[in-house]
Amino acid sequence: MPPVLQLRGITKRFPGVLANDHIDLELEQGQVLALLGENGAGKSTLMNILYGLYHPDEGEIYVRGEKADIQGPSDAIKLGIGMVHQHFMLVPVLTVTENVMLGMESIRNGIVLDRAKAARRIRDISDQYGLEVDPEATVEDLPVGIQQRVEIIKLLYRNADILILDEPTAVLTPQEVMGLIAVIRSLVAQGKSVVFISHKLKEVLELSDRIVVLRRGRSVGATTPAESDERSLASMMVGRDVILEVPKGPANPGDVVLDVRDLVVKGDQNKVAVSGVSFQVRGGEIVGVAGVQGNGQTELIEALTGLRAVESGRVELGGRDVANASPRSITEDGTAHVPEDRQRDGLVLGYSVADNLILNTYYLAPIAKGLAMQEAAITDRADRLIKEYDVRTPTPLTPAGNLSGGNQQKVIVARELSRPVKLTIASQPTRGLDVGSIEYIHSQLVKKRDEGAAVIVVSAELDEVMALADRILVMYEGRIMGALDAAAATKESLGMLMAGVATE
Amino acid sequence: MDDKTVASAIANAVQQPKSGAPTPKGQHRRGGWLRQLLVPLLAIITALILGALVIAFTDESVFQAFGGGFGRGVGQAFSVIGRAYGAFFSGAFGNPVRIISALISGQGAQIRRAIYPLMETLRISTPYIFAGLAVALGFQGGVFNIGAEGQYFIAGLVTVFVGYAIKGLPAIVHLPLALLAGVVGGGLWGAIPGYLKAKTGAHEVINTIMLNYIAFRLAEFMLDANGLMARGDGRPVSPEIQPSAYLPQFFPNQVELRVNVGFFLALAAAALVWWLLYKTTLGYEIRTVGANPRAARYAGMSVARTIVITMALSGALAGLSASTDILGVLHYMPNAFSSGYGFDAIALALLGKSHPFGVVLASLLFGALRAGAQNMQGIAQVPVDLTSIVQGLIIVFIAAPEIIRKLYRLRQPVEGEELVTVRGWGGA
Amino acid sequence: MTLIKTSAKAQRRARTLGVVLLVSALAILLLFVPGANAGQTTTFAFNETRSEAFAIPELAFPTRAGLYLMAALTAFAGAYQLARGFTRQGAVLGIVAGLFVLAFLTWAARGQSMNLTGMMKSSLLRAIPIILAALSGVMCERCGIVNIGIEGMMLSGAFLAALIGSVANNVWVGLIGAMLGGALMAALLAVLAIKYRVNQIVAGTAINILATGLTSYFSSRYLQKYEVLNTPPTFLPIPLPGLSRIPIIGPALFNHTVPVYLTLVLVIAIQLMLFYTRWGLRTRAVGEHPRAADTLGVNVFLTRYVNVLLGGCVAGLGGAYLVLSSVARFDELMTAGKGYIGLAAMIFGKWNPVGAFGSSLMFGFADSLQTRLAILAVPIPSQFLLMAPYLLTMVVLAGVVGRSRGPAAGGQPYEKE
Amino acid sequence: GGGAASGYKVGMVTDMGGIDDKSFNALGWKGIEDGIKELGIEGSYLESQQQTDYATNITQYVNQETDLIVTVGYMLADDTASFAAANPDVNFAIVDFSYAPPIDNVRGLTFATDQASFMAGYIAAAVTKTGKVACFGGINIPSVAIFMVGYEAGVKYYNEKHGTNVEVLGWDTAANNGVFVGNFESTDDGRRTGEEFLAEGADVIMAVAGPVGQGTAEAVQAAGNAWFIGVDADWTVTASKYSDIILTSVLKNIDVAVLDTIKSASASGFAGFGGESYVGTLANNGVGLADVASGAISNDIEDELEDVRQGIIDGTIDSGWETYLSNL
Ligand SMILES: Nc1ncnc2c1ncn2[C@@H]1O[C@H](COP(=O)(O)OP(=O)(O)OP(=O)(O)O)[C@@H](O)[C@H]1O
Ligand SMILES: Nc1ncnc2c1ncn2[C@@H]1O[C@H](COP(=O)(O)OP(=O)(O)OP(=O)(O)O)[C@@H](O)[C@H]1O
Ligand SMILES: [Mg+2]
Ligand SMILES: [Mg+2]
Repeated sequence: MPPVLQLRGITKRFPGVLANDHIDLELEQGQVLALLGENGAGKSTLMNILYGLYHPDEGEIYVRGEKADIQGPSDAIKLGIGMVHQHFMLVPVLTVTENVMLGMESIRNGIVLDRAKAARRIRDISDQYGLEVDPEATVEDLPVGIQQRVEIIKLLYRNADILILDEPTAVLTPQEVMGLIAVIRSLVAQGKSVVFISHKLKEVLELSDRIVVLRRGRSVGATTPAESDERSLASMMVGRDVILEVPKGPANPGDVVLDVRDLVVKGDQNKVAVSGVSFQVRGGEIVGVAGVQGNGQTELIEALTGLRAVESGRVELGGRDVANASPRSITEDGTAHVPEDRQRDGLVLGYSVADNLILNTYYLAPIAKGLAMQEAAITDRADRLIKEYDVRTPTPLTPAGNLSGGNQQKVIVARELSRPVKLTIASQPTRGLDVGSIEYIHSQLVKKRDEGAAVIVVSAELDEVMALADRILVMYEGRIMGALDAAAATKESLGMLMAGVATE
Repeated sequence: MDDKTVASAIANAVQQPKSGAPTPKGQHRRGGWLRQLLVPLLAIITALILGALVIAFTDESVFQAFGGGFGRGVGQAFSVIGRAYGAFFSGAFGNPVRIISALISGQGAQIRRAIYPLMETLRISTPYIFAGLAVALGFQGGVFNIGAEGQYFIAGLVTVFVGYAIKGLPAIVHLPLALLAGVVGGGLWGAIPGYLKAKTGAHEVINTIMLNYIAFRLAEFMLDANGLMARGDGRPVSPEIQPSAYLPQFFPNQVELRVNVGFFLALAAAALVWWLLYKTTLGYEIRTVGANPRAARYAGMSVARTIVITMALSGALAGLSASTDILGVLHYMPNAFSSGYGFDAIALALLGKSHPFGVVLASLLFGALRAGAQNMQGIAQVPVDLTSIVQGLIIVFIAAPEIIRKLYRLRQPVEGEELVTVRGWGGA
Repeated sequence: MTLIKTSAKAQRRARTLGVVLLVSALAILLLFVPGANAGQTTTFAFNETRSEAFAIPELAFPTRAGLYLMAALTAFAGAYQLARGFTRQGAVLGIVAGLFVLAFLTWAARGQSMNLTGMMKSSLLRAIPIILAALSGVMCERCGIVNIGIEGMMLSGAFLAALIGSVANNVWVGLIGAMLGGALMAALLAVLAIKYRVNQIVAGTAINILATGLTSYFSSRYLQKYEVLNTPPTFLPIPLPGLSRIPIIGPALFNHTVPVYLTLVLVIAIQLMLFYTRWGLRTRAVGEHPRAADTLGVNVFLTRYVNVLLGGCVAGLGGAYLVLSSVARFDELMTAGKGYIGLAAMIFGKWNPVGAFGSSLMFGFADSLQTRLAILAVPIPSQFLLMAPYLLTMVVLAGVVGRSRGPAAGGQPYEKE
Repeated sequence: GGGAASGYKVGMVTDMGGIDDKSFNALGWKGIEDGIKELGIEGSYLESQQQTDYATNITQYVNQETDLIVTVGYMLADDTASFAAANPDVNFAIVDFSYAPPIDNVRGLTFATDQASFMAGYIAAAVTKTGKVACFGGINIPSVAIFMVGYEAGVKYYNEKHGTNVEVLGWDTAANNGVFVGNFESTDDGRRTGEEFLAEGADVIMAVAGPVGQGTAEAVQAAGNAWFIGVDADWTVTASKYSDIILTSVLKNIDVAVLDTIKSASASGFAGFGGESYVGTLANNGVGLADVASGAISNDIEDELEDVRQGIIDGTIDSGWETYLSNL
């Protein structure tokens, strides 16, 4: 019997970019096909074409052996194709039910929405595949992990049997990843076929039946987990050898730079998000903050950087209490901050790279003399940093919005780490980035440490925390469940703490 | 090394787009400003043509002529249009032949008569420039100031008060003082919605609209026939301002040639706003808050403070449009001092793409339109309201250049940066 | 711990409410009582001249006694709130606010008489065009198209209502003409905003300027020359059998023209459609996250076109009301900024039809109140009375409503690829 | 046409209300149209949209060698004066204003409207059944207030004579305050305000707000059991569809004054009026009262009205405005 899905010579050009270059792809019934590739390799584009969001310039698509003409998502849906997009496609203010039923609403006596019916259907589906969600919940109140489930339920609700999952694990915690993998397995078990996109080689090796690697829009090879390992896959993706663990010598901690005592911070729905946290960070060490998303890490960092009010407690930076100090004074005290959401907080997408590189130093000499800003100084700095931090941008005047996510991140890293600082705070520094970029940013953080700065790294990626940190703090429900030495830490021990289980 | 080459490949590709294809979003293009001007020019011409059709097909004589045969109809239509637009252009720019001959003759009276229309255009565009700058500055800072009209009233009140109440000051002191009064008045009135937005999140669009009505009533109260600022001759108008507060006229004691130093002030203001926005730290803050308030906060800027400053500056500029009208043209302030600048200003800011120099050009255009229309009304009995029609059309065509391109079969141009305004209610 | 904190906050809020109530009681005593001297009586009338509602006697009472009573009631409410605390605090606040206004009227009408029914009625009628403007805004903005062109749409609606209504000499044809007028301008907005992805504020502004120009131009060219083109017939009030006989609210609510009833029906209808029908769900989805809707096969462009056009029709109705139900003629700029007030009402009402209705009523009431006070010769300069509604809005907005958030995709053009 | 004054150019500059304001702009233009018909002069008008347009429009006429420029409304007084000074060989006439000291080549056309509205008030007081009569204005400016002052005075005078106690809603001369809709455009405001008055029991309403009054007339017609009093022109002519509810109209014969000015100026082609200015009164028919709706008032009242008119003309009755001004 023919493959459920066949792509032949798919080509897609974007202005200035050959996103997909004659890509062939086959997906067998009941299999998991992993699609690997650097950022910008063309994975999403290819899948968007399959789902009818983009139209290919060349090439044909065959579904269950028959040539398919996919004009838009509705065609794809009719063909039983469903897609979970790299960036969630959920309407935050609507309920789970509304989000799921949107587009194929069930209707009562003629015109009235039949929410109850849809909700029932959703419950059935979640029972069947072990995807618990509350159909009445409003999506924006749900943690990403659950939102992920809603996305999958959307597919199943439409009886899709070809499932495309574009980087579904990028935002998930280890536990959630486990859960997702289990779900995918049960889906496959029930005869569905899955295309699974990820940068995380471990998952790919664990989950997939076949692996196809894209590079620069071309398919550079297919393999199976059996025939490959992380290193080989990585070099296939990047086209060169890459080092997977961070090369760093032993830390030699100096004196205390940051001293947090009994810190209490409120979250957005002004319920306490950080309740009585105390810890210290010394110069010359990297402290990793691990934890399932939404356990107070975000609020903790925002409080440390002055972006969120401190209810009570002390935050001593180099001896000075900076609790509730303004973000600016904290920055000026020598704090660098790589924010969690680069596009929302870290950049002005409409500004040129050069202008983004002075976002928090625009008022200081030599960038500004009094009220007047100094063109020359700005461009000099831009040229220097773009070279030094290897930011891939056509020109310093290119709007940051046109850079790839990874390069956007590099702009922020360049801006923050190029300043002389006592304390460096990096939240999710490599989320959604490819190995190349990850490698680079990690090395920069280590470099900062070795220069004697205190470094805090918050990440949902256990691998990252373990690879980078000298000490690891695990947060659970606004408290620090435990602090352990990176050397002593194991995935299991951390996992327990993250789940709120205190070790002895 | 390998993926360096990839990057440079992408980079090159992005830098030299294949001809015809638009470059990736937001790619800037230096030079080619002539082509940049082509579309707006065609937009204006197209609008004028449509305006002409409106004139022709609402004119009885044309219909009668059509009664006497198609040819005669068309002929009549063209003569009507010709008459109207003849009047329009001579009203906006004057009659070149006449100007030349006047200049040759070298007679003051003739020259004045000849250049009068041009001067009138400049005079009308003066307040437009200020008001347009006000809204444009707001857009840059992410606030939508529909309150220019209200700021105009308040500024007018304080300006005229300083103008007539303070006596015996030398001009070098009095005039700047009166202007300053306008700046302060407009600035404060603008700062109110700014403050409310910053502190309570109350939307500036509502508040500026509300403040327009309030300001209007306040002015009405003050200038009431027996109000606090009434002249006392039974009319609801303020006293005349002291000559020491007059903006110097280009043609002293020529009642009809009222163009004055205010025009240069407007140009200076445009230059100043440009410098402020693009060359100073404050401008950087304003634009950052406008583009991404969260990033601004992250960067240690005080969003609230910046919003208030932006609105205050915006109000101050709007205020100056009143001050120049009063100190340069009217020399007093009447009740029901309505100007309509409030909404024209939005159009001007948009036409000028929220860029100070763009605003100046747009204002000159609107000035010419109004001057021309006034003349067209007199000579060809075409209702002045035609200007609004033409203005509206111009905005449509300039905002949607694709229409023009389709119309004239132009090829897709390199995309300029998207114009800076508030999108929707922002809610920032 | 969390619980304790929040409940502590709740307690604080409750206490402030109590204090507020006491203060307003005090205000009644200090502000109004002194103004009224012992002998004076206040008379509230409830009967409309020649309405078939059962006449009920006027309510005449000694001003001071009345004021003391209201102050007492308010004070009691405050005391109870502080001692025990009401369960439904919102309602209490509403009632007491009403009491305060009543006290104000009692003071204003001291030694005179004032017709409350008439006031209710005119509040509603003054609100109608604002409601329709706000509804038009809601329709458009819920699908992500910001519409500041409402004023222009109303104006062209009014113009065509007068012209077509006069020519056809038929109110219904006039009504259709008005919707057409609104829809025409809306179509322009839709094409500019959706097809050409023009900044929607720009498009709206263009429409306002264009509509003003067109209507004024053609009215001075034709309507003024030939009166026959500007004498449309008008809808006559249709008392709802039975209901209109109910005293007080009967004449106020149930004896109106078709456009008025239509407006009230529209408020309910649009509210229900938005939240209980497929169309509503898709509209809201498109307004919040068009791409998400698109990936589920919802036609974003179609949804937006339909909504904007409907919104235009509603705005046109606003114009129709002015012409066909109120003044029976078109005049240049006759909408006099009601479109913008409607915009404010929409935001004020948090983009909900019913909310918009409420805030529009507030404008209507303030407006009618201002006239009443002037008629009662309250010693406040007319200009300040005329300002009152706008001041009130600002205060409420700053104090009570504060941040209101529109549909997330509002103002963003949608592009595929 | 083709009369003595053919080729004589008259131009009119409107105030911001626009030519169709159903008020002084419209009436001023009527005067010129009459001049065109009777004297065969050439006439045209220019609308002003802003105060700064006044001078622009006057300049246009000066440049077109216009013989007589009529400026409508006291708002144009300053510009008219300065242009009159700058162009001594051009004749000007301004409605609703007269200069003190007078300017040689400007003729001020003012109107003792209070005299006519006094009589209207008297009639209103006579016909009311509810004992409440009303009036309101557009914006509180003298040319508006003067109607209301006279109106109230008329009602008071009726009360004296008949020992009645008719109330005036909407204006209080003593307090110098009243009901104003705040504009001259929104006919809807006119209707609503009219309804407010009706609800408060008034059964005669005078609207001094240009076109806004038409909304009020609509309200009165809908109510059916009340009267409307028009101002400026005879509303049974300009708004004939309301004839059945129009009690009378307070005439402010701007057209007569303008035509009169055109005549004298065009006849004696010389520049200037020697500072002579025109004051419209009951005596010279510059102001007056339109026919009262037939059967609305008894013959006795008709006779009393005649006495009132005489009294006002020979000054034995104070129609109110002068005292009002002196009390400010
Ligand atoms: N909307 C777009 N406009 C222009 N170019 C685009 C657009 N989307 C993608 N591209 C180009 O197509 C290429 C492939 O992008 P795509 O998003 O498919 O990469 P990807 O493999 O999905 O990266 P990631 O792993 O980060 O998802 C990119 O390098 C980019 O140059
Ligand atoms: N709309 C766009 N216009 C121009 N170039 C674009 C656009 N979108 C993406 N690109 C280009 O696509 C490439 C990758 O962008 P993309 O959005 O796919 O990021 P990404 O796949 O997430 O990569 P990263 O791993 O860096 O996040 C970059 O070279 C960027 O310049
Ligand atoms: Mg992707
Ligand atoms: Mg007009």
